[in-house]
Amino acid sequence: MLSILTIIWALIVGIIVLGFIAASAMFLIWWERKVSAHIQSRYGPMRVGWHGVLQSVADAVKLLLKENIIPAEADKLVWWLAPFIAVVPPVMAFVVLPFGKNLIVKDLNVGVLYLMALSSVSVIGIFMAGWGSNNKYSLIGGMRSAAQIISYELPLILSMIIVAMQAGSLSMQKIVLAQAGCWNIFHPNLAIAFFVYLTSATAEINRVPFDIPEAESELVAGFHTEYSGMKFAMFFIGEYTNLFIISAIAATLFFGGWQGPVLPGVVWFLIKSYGIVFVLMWVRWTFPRLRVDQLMGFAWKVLTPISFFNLALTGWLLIK
Amino acid sequence: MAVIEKIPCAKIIEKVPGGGFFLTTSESILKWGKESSLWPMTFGLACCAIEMIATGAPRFDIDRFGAGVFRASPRQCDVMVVAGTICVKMNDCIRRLYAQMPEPKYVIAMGNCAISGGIFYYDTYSVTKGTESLGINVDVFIPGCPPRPENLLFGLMKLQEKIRNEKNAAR
Amino acid sequence: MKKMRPDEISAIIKSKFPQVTEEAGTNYIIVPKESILEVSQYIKNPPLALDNLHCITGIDRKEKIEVVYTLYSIGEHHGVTLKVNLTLEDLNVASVSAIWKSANWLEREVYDLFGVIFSGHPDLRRILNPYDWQGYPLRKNYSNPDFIAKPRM
Amino acid sequence: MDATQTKDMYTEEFLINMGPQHPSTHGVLSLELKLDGETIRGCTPHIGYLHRSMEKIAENRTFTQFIPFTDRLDYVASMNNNLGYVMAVEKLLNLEISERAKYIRVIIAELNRIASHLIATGTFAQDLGAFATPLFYCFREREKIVEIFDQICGNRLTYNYMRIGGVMADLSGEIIEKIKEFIEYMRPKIDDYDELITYNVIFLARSKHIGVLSKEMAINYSVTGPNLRGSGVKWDLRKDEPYLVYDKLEFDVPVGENGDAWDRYKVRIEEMRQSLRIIEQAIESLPQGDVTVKVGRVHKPSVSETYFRTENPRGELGFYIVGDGSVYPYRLKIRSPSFSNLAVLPELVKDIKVADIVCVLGSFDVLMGEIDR
Repeated sequence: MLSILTIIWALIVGIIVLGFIAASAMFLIWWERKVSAHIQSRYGPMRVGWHGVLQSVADAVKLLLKENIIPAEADKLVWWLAPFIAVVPPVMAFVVLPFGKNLIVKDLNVGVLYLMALSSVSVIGIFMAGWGSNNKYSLIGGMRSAAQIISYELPLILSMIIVAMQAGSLSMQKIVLAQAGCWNIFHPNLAIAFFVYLTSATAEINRVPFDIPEAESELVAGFHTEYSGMKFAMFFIGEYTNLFIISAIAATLFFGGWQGPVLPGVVWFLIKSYGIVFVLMWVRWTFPRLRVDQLMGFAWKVLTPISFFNLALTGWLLIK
Repeated sequence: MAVIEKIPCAKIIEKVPGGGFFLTTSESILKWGKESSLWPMTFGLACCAIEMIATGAPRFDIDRFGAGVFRASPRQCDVMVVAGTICVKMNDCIRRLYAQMPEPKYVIAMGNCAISGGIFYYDTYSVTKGTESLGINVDVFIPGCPPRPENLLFGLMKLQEKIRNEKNAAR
Repeated sequence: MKKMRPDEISAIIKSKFPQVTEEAGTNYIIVPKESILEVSQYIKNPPLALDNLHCITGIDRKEKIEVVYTLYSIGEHHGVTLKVNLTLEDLNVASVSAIWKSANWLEREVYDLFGVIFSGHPDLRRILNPYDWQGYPLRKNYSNPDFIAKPRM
Repeated sequence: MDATQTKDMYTEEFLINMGPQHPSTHGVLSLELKLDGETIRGCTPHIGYLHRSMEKIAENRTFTQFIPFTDRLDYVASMNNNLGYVMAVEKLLNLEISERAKYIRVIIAELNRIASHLIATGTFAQDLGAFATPLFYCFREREKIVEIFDQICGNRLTYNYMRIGGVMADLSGEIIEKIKEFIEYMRPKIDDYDELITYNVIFLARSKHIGVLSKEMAINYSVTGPNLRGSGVKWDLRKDEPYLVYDKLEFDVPVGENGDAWDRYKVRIEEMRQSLRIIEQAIESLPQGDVTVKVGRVHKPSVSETYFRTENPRGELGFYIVGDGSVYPYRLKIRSPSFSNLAVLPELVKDIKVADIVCVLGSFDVLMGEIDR
């Protein structure tokens, strides 16, 4: 009896999470188009729904209808699997995101470690897409992506470790609760960690100024050059879910998660997350792109040393 | 490709009471999606390309109609705007780009050159006389040399109208 | 430095190379096709310092093809025009692309449109027309089935 | 194949075709790149995908009938093309135009130069990955100029405004007010670009010391215009061989220091400022009078040849016209600046990264319309 209830409960949670992911990704796509349009002194989508809110729905419907072209020379299995592998890790990351005091799918006691592990998986999807397409642009895109994500993994993980050290736990809820008095961002060493985190996370999800894997002006569309229809849409959904995930993690680790006065926790959590998403969008529509060697140099010569230094500093501050 | 074919088990649903209504509703939703999200290809041939960019730029803003996502890869486009003079050397390239686009796909011939060769019709040895002479069916012709951005927007709306009125067998 | 007039320049070139002549009524210098290389070599360097090969043009005069070199000097602010006359039977002329790099593409263009062969050119292929194009379009006697002549009034 | 080979593993270079349909080839240029990983080992440009045989058409059109075709050469600076062509024909015909027409031509040509440089700036930033925002800002400003042109001659892109013997229509007081407004509007915008693009850290990192074109190489390849000035050669036809009334107007010729992509870009930004100065002065000293001299509809030059060049936004545009005494030109050769500017590209992109070729190409601001003609 209990086990049936558990399964039903798990299903309900799963559907809610998946629904949230779809809604969030569509909202973010629409929002990005609106934000970019207003930055560029345009309006953006206006015709479908109020100020074009249904634009992403229309796009999704259209992409569903599109023919699914499989290149003749493609490595079929790899080509087929790639979008799924790209979209699954961000979905899995929702397991440990604390939306509210009790609003968490499962508060794993190794939550942060789990997130670190997941962030390395999506690169496999991108690389598979680049390889499987049998297209030179895709291949370059995939290679760039692999190199980039592996380089930025290190500062990303180091900056997350600093938070775990401060909180004394790897559990996401405990980290949130540890920030009850003072958000992490107000500690100088953690503020540095936040900037390192945000920079490397931007690189992890291939956004400007680190969007070299899909660099439109160089590689046409990078690793997803050959993808059409729903498969392309899956990369898109994965990308925007990732965008939400890294913002949500930032909100949790550095901005006190769901904590805040008056409003319920989930609202605070969403406000903080979408606030960081907005900053990332702002950056995207302002900056040019770095070159591949500069990008790697930045990771290894700037971010990684800073992170190590920061790690030592935090350790010293904690045992002082 | 008919929109209705995309709905699974259409034949069975039609027989169920109320199924016909369901089918028409879902068909109109699918058509709505198709017409409100026409992504053009980043593909400028000549002068008209500048006007095409100007249509995407702040004053005219083609993105209002959901058609502002200029994709560089033909795999992700819905509409090919042939913007400019087609030259003999470019023929094969245009045919290939058209073939690379996934169905359902549409073509807008923007400007006189893309319609018939326009100003370059006479006395030239290297200009193809229009998009149709390449064997590509054009959905909307927009005359002008170059057409003003308003014309391109009007052409886009005409294309949307065409999609709306599409009979099932048409495409 | 005083800007040199075209007639002064042609006087200098003529005094150095007796084989060159001047086109009647103009200051265009007609160079025999055998000596284009040495004339070019000379005028590229000071005192004339014509370091900028601006343009190479072909003109189909029906019985002959003229190749016109338009040259300017960035430092000295003067210019000169050289002409080489080629008969239709022998459309060979030495390439000056080793002296002025800009000649590379300009000569390819003249080859493409007129069929003038520049011997010694590093990469003499068609440039504007497809590589398998037949004929030389800017010749006056060029014909093409796709060519529709505009009705003249 | 010069590849590093060991016993069981070997690497080889691979060919990649950039274009003719590629977002950053500015039209239909095709580049055949030989890549070693991300590094370019060789580059062969293939042009001619927009070869419309303008020169053949010219032989079958009267001198006036050919003016609209010049619009379609360098289609973002149509007015300057018109100007270059009609001035070449006027030189062939020994025609002197009125003083007012000269001033109007200067004003219009400089406005179009700003419009053209705006597109160059925007697309360059776009090529470096600043997606759409700088490009759309530039188009927003350009739209103001296009509006003025629209009011003058009734078209947004292909103007056909300059005529043999003057210009098509006089500038009314209303238009002059609009131009003055535009100058006031444009000045702060250029400073905005400096903040958004020019001194952006990433932009500097991407474009400094990339594609360095030395003085000697630039002259030897007959590179002209802002690209030549970016290499530090102070050469501007408007100053060095003044035509129209440029000798009566005061302006500076900006030059770069290193000849890299950033310098070429910076020269364009400075030239926009100078153009604004020129327009301001020209409007102040605009004389009264007719804008056209009385000439017939058809022109019959004597048997003669002429070469005339003007300073276009992209470099020196030359027209070589041969008249044979009839109303048609016997031969008309267009010496387009981008053609020579592009020829130098393979020299500059050896051993740099794929991302940089886009940067170098963008900084040269080539336009296929006038390369292929």
